[in-house]
Amino acid sequence: MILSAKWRTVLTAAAVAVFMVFSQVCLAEASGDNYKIGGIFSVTGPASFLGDPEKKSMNLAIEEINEAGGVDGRKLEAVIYDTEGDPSKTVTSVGKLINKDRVTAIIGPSRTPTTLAAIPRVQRAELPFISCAAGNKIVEPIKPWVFKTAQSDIQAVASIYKHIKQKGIKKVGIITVANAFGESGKEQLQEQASDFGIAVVRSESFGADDTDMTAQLTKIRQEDPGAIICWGTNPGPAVVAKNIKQLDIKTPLYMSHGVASPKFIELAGKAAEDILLPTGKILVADLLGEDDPQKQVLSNYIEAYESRYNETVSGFGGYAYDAVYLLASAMKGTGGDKEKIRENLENISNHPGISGVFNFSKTDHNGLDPSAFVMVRIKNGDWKLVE
Amino acid sequence: MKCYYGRIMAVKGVSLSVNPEEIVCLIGANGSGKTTLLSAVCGLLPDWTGEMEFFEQSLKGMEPPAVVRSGISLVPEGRLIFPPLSVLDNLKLGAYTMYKKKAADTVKKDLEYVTGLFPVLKERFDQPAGTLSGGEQQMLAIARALMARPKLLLLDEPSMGLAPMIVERIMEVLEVLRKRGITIVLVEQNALAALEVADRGYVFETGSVVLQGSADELLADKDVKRAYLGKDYGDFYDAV
Amino acid sequence: MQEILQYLFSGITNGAIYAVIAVGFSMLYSSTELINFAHGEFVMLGALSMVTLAAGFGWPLVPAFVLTVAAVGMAGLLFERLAIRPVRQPDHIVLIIITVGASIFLRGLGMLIWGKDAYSMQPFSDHPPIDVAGAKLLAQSIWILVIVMALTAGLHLFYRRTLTGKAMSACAVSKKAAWIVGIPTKWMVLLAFALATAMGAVAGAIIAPVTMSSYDMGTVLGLKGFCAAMLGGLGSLWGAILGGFLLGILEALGVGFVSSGLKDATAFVLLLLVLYVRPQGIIGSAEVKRF
Amino acid sequence: MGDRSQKIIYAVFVLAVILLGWGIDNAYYLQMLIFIGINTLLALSLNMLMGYAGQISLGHAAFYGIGAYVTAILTATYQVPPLLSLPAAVCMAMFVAWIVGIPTLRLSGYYLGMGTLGFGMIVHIVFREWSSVTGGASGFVGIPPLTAGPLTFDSERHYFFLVWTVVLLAIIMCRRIIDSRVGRALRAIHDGEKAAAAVGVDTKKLKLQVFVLSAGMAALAGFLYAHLIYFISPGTFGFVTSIRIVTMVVIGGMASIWGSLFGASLLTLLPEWLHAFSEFEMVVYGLILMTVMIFLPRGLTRGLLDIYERYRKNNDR
Amino acid sequence: MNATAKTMTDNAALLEIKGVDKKFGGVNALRDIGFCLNQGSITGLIGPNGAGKTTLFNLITGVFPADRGEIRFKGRPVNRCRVHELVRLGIARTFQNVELFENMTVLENILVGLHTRTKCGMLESMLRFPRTIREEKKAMTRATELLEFVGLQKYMHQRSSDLPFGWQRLLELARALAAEPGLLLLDEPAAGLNMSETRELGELIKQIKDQGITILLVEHDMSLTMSISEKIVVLDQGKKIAEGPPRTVQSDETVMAAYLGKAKK
Repeated sequence: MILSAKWRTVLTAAAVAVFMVFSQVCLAEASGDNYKIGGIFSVTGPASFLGDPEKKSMNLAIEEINEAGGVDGRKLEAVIYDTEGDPSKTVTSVGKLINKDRVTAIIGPSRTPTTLAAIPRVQRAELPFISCAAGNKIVEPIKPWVFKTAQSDIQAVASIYKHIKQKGIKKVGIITVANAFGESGKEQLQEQASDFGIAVVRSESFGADDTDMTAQLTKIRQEDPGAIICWGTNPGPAVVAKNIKQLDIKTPLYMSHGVASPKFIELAGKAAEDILLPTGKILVADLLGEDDPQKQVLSNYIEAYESRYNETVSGFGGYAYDAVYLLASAMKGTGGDKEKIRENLENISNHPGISGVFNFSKTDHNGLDPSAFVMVRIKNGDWKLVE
Repeated sequence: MKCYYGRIMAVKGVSLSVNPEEIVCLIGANGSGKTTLLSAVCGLLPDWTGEMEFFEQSLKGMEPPAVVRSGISLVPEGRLIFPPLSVLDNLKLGAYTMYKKKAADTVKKDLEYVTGLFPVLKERFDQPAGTLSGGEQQMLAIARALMARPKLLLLDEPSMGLAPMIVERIMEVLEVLRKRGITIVLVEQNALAALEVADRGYVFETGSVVLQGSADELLADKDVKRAYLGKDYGDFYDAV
Repeated sequence: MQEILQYLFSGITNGAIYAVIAVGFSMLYSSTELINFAHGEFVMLGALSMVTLAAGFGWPLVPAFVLTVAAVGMAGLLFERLAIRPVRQPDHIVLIIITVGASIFLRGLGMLIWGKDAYSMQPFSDHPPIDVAGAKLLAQSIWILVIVMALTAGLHLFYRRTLTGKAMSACAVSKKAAWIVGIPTKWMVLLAFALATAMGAVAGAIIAPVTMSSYDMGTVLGLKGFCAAMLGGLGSLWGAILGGFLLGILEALGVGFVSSGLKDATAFVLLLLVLYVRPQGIIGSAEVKRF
Repeated sequence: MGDRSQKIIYAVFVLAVILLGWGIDNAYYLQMLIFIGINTLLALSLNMLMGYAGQISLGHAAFYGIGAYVTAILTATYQVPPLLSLPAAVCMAMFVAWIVGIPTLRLSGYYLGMGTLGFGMIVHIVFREWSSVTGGASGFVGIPPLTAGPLTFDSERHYFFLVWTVVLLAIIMCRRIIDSRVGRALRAIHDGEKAAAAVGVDTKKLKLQVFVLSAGMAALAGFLYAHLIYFISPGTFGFVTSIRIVTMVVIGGMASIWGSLFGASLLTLLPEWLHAFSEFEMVVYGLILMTVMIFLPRGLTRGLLDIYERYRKNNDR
Repeated sequence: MNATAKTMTDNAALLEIKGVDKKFGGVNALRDIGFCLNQGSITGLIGPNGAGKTTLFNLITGVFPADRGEIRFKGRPVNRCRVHELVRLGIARTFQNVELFENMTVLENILVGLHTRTKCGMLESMLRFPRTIREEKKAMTRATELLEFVGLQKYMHQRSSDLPFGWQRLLELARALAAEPGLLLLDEPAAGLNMSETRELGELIKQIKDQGITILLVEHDMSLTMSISEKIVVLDQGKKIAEGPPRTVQSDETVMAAYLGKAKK
């Protein structure tokens, strides 16, 4: 009795396991004549504000390219998976893209940790990989197959410090979110401070889900800094902005490019007034002069995105949009040869994109300079360019 | 009018009946099935077979709230009062079913009546019930059961752990209650005290009734002692 | 001095919220001995419903608040009927997994209804922050405190003065004894669920103006509330209130005097200490239960 | 008892592993199987504690994380060969478990759950905040692939065999423990701590021992995870993971070794399948979890067997 | 009556209890209890409900310590010993409500009972040394012997919870014997058994005694207690009210009063 009961347990388990594996095998599709491009974004989870517009923008860019005849007459096809912002999920998704879908290149992920988790795999598979995450660790040191389109914290911090220096402020307090984005910002803020003759007098952090930051801000206020820099992504910084108004702190508040979206103004409401932040030009596209090299690309993208998805464009989708166009132009004439695509990518120069004008090289896989950022000030619930 | 308890498997096919306005006591050593029987009557034990009728209404499948509504209250073994609540609240909760019957006025009267029976309780109305002495707690438990205006009151070991004086007092109250028309079933280990107030008695041994009769008969019967203290030394194996 | 006061204000505001959430945990625990890991999600439902009704539909505050609390209470009721009562083997671990499943389900539901974005809403009143010796006290904080206190007083009265409240505490003391005197314990459990989740909804509704509400806000709040309930002593109303405030204030002081990165660690180290030294919590006296 | 049948089961298992390992060419499936293996180890480790000894832990991801971080720091920062970092990682986790276990295991029920949960949170915060050593919230980069002498486990296939060999060994070990004097005492504690003490089982010591053992196994899983992904970040070892491990054990079936395997497989693959539901994924996942627990509270393995049994009985009639 | 106890002390006392007090939240559960158990004897411990028998049982088996007084086992004070240490020393018990390991087989229950008489630790079991296998074999033989003794060898591989109640009792008894105790405490072993089962149990207890194991018996079934005990100790409301051979105790006035209540009229 006992023996057979045990046997049945094992057999049931084994049968189910085998079934599960093979049901997956059978689902594998044959690849057609199209170029398959993999996309991995954190469509759900805490970083969904990045992943969701990125996914939509990638689809948009691919549709546009296909409408225009594709790459060398071959259509592009997007295969997109959700990482949920989780490194293990990213690794499986990358594995799936490389081995099951056999894609030509991969775009994404949205966050730095997931990108770092994906890198060893794509390096080994020798596959062009364009990340949409901000962290500088991604392209520093240079890895042959890894590129990224999002502006780095380096440039964002540089823009902020340049502005602070102009104002003659010497002391800053910083408050950063306790995750990869905030930490990388914190590192850059502390590293670059001395270059601009600025001292970071107090560095605080807050949890991504915290409901109140007055304690941290009180602590910063004690040091009486000339400016407060907050580094985080929605919704935390909106709470910081509110708390600062409530504590009646008059110090100028700088935010990172992580909140460069209309959502931030909506969340922070009146508290958003007078906040300064660096952003890609997308937020202020209509304020740009006609001579700006990005003007055309930007207005096309915004119009297409808003009419296609019926929602306001976010500052983040552009990373994926740029990545698709960069990839498409690098793929021209390669016939899908990955090494050639990689070389072409490295040789791209003066490519006007959403996030800036890209100039890739052997030593620069981000291809952007500080001019990719403009400083904006929030006035009456809208963005104003700061000269 | 009669109430019957039918056969109950858990206690090995016991049948007994209780007539209105009498005090019946169930005596016997521990583990002889008395408490199990009471639990079954109150609906605490769902697993019994047989029949139980109360005023010709079957108690089958009834849960305790329904049993209480139909007029049977239990004073459980170990009293089971609510120690953190005040004495008054304990009593009011005893009248929970009365409140639900929208009989709030009668509750007030009942409250006076039971505190008349046990004047100690009135003095301690606002104290947490847990601070009462054992005897007072027992009185509270009885008073609480009375608040539901039962026609049949079941008491499980009301004398356990109490001084003889208090046991006497409680037994007196039972007699008063009987005169008020309440039928009482008393489960007791303290056989002599119980038989003194009871009209009839059943002697339990290991789950079945071994003796029954009027209280006086039982008091006189030597076998009652046997049920507690066993046969004489040595008889046991001789019988095998 | 001014800083300490400011930390205190911040701590009290957060603490009040933890307290309300903890009360929900405690209330349910005392009636059912169940820890509802989906409680934080009911807080989320409360916050997002409040935002939608008040900011989205532009309802006046009072009806929005009432409807939010009532609706979430109803959800709690449904939860008990559909997911808890049918359980065949009400083992604690099984119930925990069910509530974990419910929390994932509710979070998913929240995401479907409200999307992934965060929402904010105006404070209940547009009063500027009050200056107390240089420290700023938010008008909303006062609202929160007042509501929490009113709620506590209300609950206290409910448990002490009404028959149903007393019956509920009786159930908490001993289900068997309550059953014997004719209290329908199943209804009491249902009521406890509805009340506890309504408590969660209140917490959500009052914090919606101070913070940003999104579908995934519940997990952390739920954990903190659980922590607070444990600190004070599971199953005790005043313990939950005390635990909540204690946790909030210590967190704020932890940020002020230790490090903001270790803020959450402060809470959990404290929790471990309390568990080791006095596992029944600061106020709780109930025997430590096992699975 | 059942010694021969056990050998047959193991043989079938080995055969299945070999067949799958050689038969599957697609690295993605191998990867899924590797994850299943790692999760099986985790589920197994918690099952020893929760299913057999009856002690709940809501902070098991901490030990998983300690295993991963210790090997990451040793191999990447200090260039220690992985063969040496393995015992270090496992011992470290066991040591921490020992220290934490002494006061924590005195608790029971929700208090034990809360205690382990708090411990897990603290460890998670340490991973996040101690950035000079752990790389902080951005994670730890540059963990080398696993090498042992001439062997290098840098392909999916190699890693698959490695992980499943470890799983097989772990299963055999656990099986042996359960069928031994110690295992019987453990199960006795689960069935009734009072009675177990009354037959002379030192319940405190034994609970601590199994807690330490369980921590070691979780650390082993962490070690394998770190060298598989080459990158770790605190998020992987948080509260959500702890709960997921508990779920694997309960869904698979408590006190069932093959149930652990089954639960781990299901919970690893389920999200993959649920991708089809996209937006509804979470809702469906939550619903499945609830439904299984409501209707099959003894877990899927036992539950399905029960249903099969009932079906057979009905047909016999 | 107390004097009679002393005169009976022919053999060496295996267990001595002297002046033991225990309070629970202000209530005196036990007051100044003292008696001896002689090597190789059967002693009955009786008393009405709430007399403190269970408390005394728990004190002897180390569930909680006494507030005052001394308990000596084989001449050695065991007041502060923990439960499992006492088992190792040789005090085994059964439970009133039968506490078997329900999810384990009959055989496994006995094997757990052998816990103190076997040694293998976790590591050894994992690696399965030859010694482990030898020990396991020995344990198996011993367990089979014990099952034969109580007549359950046929049901070795059944789940213990599937056994009828009477057999569960026997199994629990066998499990306690597996610890090779010097003193065996039986908490209401006849509760829930029918007449013939009780008789068989009585025989079995006598056989156990004949193996030289001392027995302390708490039992409500007086027929059983009176027929097999050599000495009876009677407790009432936390105090010892009588001690002596069954016949003496049965006719003792105080005992009668404690059981049947005092006559009022």
